Amino acid sequence: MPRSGPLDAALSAGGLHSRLSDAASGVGVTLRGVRRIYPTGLEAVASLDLTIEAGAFVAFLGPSGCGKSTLLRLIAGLDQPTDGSITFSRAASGASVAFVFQDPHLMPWRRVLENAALPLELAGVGERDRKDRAMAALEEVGLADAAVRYPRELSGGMRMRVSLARALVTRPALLLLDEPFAALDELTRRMLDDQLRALWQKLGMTVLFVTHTLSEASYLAERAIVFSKSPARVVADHTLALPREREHALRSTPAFLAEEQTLYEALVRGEAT
Amino acid sequence: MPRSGPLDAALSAGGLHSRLSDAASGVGVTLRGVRRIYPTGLEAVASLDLTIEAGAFVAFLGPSGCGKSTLLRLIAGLDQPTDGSITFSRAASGASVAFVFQDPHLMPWRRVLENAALPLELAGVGERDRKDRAMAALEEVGLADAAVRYPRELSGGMRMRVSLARALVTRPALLLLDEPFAALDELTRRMLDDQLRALWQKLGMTVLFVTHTLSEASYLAERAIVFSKSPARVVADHTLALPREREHALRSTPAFLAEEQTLYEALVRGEAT
Amino acid sequence: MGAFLERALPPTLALGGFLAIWEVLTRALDVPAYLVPPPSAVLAAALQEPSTLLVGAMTTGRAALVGFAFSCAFGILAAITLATSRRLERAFYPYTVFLQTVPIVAIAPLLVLWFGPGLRAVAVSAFIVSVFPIIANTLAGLRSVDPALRDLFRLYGASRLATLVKLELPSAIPEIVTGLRVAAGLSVIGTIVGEFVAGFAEGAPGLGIVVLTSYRQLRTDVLFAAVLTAAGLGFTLFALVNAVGRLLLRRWHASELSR
Amino acid sequence: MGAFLERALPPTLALGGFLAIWEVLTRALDVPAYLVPPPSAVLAAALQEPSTLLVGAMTTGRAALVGFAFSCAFGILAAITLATSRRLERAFYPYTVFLQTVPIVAIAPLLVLWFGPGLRAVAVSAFIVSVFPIIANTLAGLRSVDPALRDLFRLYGASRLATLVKLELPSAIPEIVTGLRVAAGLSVIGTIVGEFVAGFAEGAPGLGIVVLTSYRQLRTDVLFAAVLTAAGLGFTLFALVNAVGRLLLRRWHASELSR
Amino acid sequence: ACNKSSTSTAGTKTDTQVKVKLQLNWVPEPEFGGFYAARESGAYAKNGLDVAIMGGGAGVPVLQMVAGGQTDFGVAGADEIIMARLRGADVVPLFAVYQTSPQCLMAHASRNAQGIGDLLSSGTVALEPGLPYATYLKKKFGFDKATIVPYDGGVARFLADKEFAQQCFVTSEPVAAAQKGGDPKVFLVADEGYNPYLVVVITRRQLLREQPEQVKAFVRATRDGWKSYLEDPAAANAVMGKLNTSMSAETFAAAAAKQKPLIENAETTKKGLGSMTRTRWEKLGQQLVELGIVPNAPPAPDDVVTAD
Ligand SMILES: Nc1ncnc2c1ncn2[C@@H]1O[C@H](COP(=O)(O)OP(=O)(O)OP(=O)(O)O)[C@@H](O)[C@H]1O
Ligand SMILES: Nc1ncnc2c1ncn2[C@@H]1O[C@H](COP(=O)(O)OP(=O)(O)OP(=O)(O)O)[C@@H](O)[C@H]1O
Ligand SMILES: [Mg+2]
Ligand SMILES: [Mg+2]
Repeated sequence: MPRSGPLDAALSAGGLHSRLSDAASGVGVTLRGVRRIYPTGLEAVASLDLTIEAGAFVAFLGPSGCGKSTLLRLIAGLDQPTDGSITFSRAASGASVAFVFQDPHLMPWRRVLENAALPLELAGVGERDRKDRAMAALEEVGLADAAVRYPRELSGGMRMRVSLARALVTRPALLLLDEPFAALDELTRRMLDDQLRALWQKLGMTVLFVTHTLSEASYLAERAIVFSKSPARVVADHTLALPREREHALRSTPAFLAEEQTLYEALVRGEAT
Repeated sequence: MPRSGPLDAALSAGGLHSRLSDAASGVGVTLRGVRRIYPTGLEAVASLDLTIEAGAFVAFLGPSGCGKSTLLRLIAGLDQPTDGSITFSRAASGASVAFVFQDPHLMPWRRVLENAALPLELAGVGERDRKDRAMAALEEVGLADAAVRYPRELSGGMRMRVSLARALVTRPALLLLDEPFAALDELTRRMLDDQLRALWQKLGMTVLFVTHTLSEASYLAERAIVFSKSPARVVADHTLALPREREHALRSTPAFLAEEQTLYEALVRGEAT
Repeated sequence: MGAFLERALPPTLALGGFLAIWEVLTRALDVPAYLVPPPSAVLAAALQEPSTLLVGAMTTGRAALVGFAFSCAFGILAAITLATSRRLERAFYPYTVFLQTVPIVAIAPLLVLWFGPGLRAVAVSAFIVSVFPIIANTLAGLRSVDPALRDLFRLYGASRLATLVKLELPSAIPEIVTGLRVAAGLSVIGTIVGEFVAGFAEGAPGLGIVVLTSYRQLRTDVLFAAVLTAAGLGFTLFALVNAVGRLLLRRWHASELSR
Repeated sequence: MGAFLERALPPTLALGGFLAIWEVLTRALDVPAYLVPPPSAVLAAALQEPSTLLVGAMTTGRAALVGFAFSCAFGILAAITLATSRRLERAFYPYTVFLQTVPIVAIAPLLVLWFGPGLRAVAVSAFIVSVFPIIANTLAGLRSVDPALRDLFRLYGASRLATLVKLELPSAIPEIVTGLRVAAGLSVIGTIVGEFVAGFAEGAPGLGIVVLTSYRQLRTDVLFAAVLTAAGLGFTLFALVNAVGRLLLRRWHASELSR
Repeated sequence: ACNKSSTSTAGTKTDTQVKVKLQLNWVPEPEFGGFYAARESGAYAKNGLDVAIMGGGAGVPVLQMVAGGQTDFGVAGADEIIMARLRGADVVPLFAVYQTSPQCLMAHASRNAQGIGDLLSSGTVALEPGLPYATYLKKKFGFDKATIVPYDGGVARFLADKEFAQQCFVTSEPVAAAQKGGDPKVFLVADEGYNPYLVVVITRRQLLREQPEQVKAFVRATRDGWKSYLEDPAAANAVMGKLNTSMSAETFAAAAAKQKPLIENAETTKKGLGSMTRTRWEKLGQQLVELGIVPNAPPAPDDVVTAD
């Protein structure tokens, strides 16, 4: 049984700005021949074709520097492909996108609560309402106590969790996560794994997340895509044969360990090419 | 058999500045009643007693925000304890300390090579020599190709590796690592795990490292200390009953899994209190 | 109390030391008083005509404040406008240097004709002299925003105004405060120069007039007293800016953290 | 070529547009030429006496450059000294504002007596007027260094000098460049004001002398030509600073990246 | 005429009084004493005028303001007036306070200079660039033997350097230098042949044409004011001293005494204070042409208001 926490409650509490409220289900993404060559001449992504259905939960894996963050930025529209096209199943402008960067990137002059409330603020949600929701999101990532602190008074993992709360506080149709849990301890991480999956099951948004932890990829995602060394090409595109409802006990089942092994082997292959 | 890479070769190539050259073996650290209360009133570390022998390899584990980074900064002398004392087995000033922060903190105006060479430069090592060594260190972390790039042209994991190369380029008597591998993929991480342990076996420096990955803690360290929720108190101080020579096959042995489980349980206990 | 002392003691000691050296030097070297009077003579002159200096400080201070306020408002607005596009910046930013290089005396006739003599022309002079550092610093600040935060705002479809108010301006505050620090002193000198050429309407003469007339009559003690009073106005504005800066940056910016 | 156009076109268009509007306005509103001459008249005046302006620009330009160079050197050094301790900063920083508020005319006799009339006194005037923004900006820059990098340098036992040269100065470059931008124009006006009171009236008179002469003789067209030539000097210095800034920051600083 | 209703007494203002503005080009000092005296003694009021006397700084564009109608009356030097008229400002001179220009050069008595020529033959001379009389002296004596520096407005350098000479106003710098122990010897530029009227009251031609009576009344009252100021400057000095607190009462008195012979001479005893002659205007115009300051002399103001 997926846990259902206060974040979930907050998100379903309705009353979000109209631009966001129709985003309850996910958005599909199609990449055709996408390349990205940086001004320095470096090819970070090489002619990539990829179709992601609306409501998918996809993990991206690959060696450090292979182009995962670049790809996420391209999909979010924060960067433009040098070649190729990226299309969405419905108008991306109407759908809301949330992004957790690899680094927290909080606003140092705002307290934690105000940082987490930013997307709601930008969407025009009233002050009371957005404070309540931001507080709920902070509670969910275990930071209710730190709501009035400034980012510089937080630990590294806490900052990353604020950044996560900031992404989850809206009801995004497309959620892009760049190693959101890397700086977190095992327990916090497992708690958030469950939160995230429960949220996804409830709202059906599309989730694309980068992770380096094989077990996390297997536990969370429905589909895992493994990239080669830079420039990113797909080495493996693997649909995980695991039940929809997942609990921690699953981690020690042979089926789970087999999936982990599959991913590991794909990684090794990608490194070798 | 521990691998022996170019970094290792570079470090043993002698000729380092005199301030560094006597640092071949580790330094012991003793903490007595150490507390740290931040100006905001938050108690990050509560009356900690800890003895770390010279040449120890210790892993610090604990929930996010429990005070691990604070502790490392206190030991490095970058922060002063509110109460208590920290003493070293030999003059800490004579011994060299290296620190890998939780975030890379590179100098954006310097190329990667010049970033990695910084500690040598500050120790007065000649230009040719320090470039060679920095290059060797970069090779070891897999970034020889990126030597002439600027930090902003790197991926998150690459930046962290530059920061690691910068710490390893000297021959520190005390090496403090704050989640150095969190942003790295499984393969790179395993490679660096082996490098680090080989280096330690060769040079005998004291290594204190913070990690959230239980398997990494078990694989790398001789001793693991698990902290409670903030403020940091010791929940478990565990010497790992594993052979001195470690290979990846070890990871799937029952002894290893048992150690992992022990640490996990300690974490759970620390979270509960 | 201790914190206040810690803050107030060093500048007081520095001032005391400086005055002492000045006094001793002028006496020891027998410097003619019409060239550099000893501080005691300056003080005596100031005490002899307290009302001249007081009235001067009031008049000059008011004009400087008005000019400074306009500089702040216009300078920040101009920088915001220039920051909206690289092309706009390239087209107009270089010409704002003109404000810095134009001698007030050369445009004094226009100032007086357009704004009328007295306070208004003088305040405009203060404005012209002090606005550029605010533009330059604000622009630099707006340009230095963390690109990832900019991306985030774009992602959430933030309007131009929201980006400005919630992202760009707050993160430019350190630079803006630096610009204001520079502008504080400049607005005082701009006022004084303005008074030189356009300053005397009926009644209360500003420090610029006191400087000029005492200069002409070689009343160097009064001259120094007036110049120091002007410096005092500059300090006051500067201290005001510093206080505001500390208030705004205390909790989050490196430049104010280690205090 | 395209890049050059992209860089040069906007300011050229802006200038052209501005001149056109100015020309049309003065003609349409029948503004008396002794007040604001149309640009065509200014150009005619400039062409009539090209050597006056050229010589003026050379004399003024040289003094401005010397003053600017001293400002850079002294300003950065002063900021470095002040940055060594909070107490030092508190003791002396406020008084540097004095440099901003002192009217050059009030200290002209001292300048001339101490430095001799002509280039030296004039360059000192340029220095006094332009040094404060460099101090203020450099200090702000030095204070904003990433604290973690500071820790790193401390850890590696970096000397004060090494920390300064390898950490603090490089990371303060963006702010220093902003300070230099402001100082560029100020050094030109400082020169001109210096020439008003301490330049040589004969020989190769600077633009300040040209401004005064034409002002006295109500030759507004020549006056405008001289003022615009001074602005041209200001632009040139400003452009120089920008080029240096771009060169230094191009590869790593947000303010220059999105160009 | 408008001065028929001379029922109004000193200082009182009635509805019938016309409000006019007089713009000065410097702060209240004895050179403007007569204007304040006219106001204080009620001379303006008696002539049906309510005059606001506006002090000014060195850069107040009096000529432009008069020409543009921002003020009704103003003061300027005769050479400035010629230049302005030539450049299109239609102003007319009404009343010249200084018959002899107080512009002078001063040198240390120790130098034993016998005239401006001696003084320009060595040392340093401070002269304001662009002043017509400086150009005149350059033409007459040449500037190649002395070092010419800009006049900075003060006398500090004069006192510090025995070889230093500078331009001055008879009523101002020499007084200050003497007070500080200097021994200045003063040479009037007028004695060298360049003698423009100074502190000349001007108005714009349009006003003169439309309100001749008002202009005449202003001139008449101004003359009365100056008459009384020359007799006893104390009251007006006290008023000006309040406005210009940076100048001491003694300095006011000393300067007022010094300027008296420059304002009153044989000519004015005959024709009245402030009167001007065509010949002098024409001569000045000719001089400016010869100096190359103006391309051609404008006709001498034909409508100079002379004494009734
Ligand atoms: N400069 C500071 N001022 C105030 N509080 C601080 C400061 N730095 C850290 N803290 C607080 O001290 C506590 C310990 O922080 P620390 O960074 O040591 O945690 P950590 O164990 O390293 O966590 P993580 O695993 O998330 O990095 C946290 O609650 C944090 O919010
Ligand atoms: N702004 C840039 N300019 C030039 N090259 C860049 C830039 N950003 C990234 N790169 C390069 O592009 C490649 C891909 O970078 P990217 O950040 O996408 O990697 P990643 O897969 O996210 O790696 P990591 O797991 O380490 O975060 C890297 O080689 C990196 O050096
Ligand atoms: Mg990445
Ligand atoms: Mg930490």
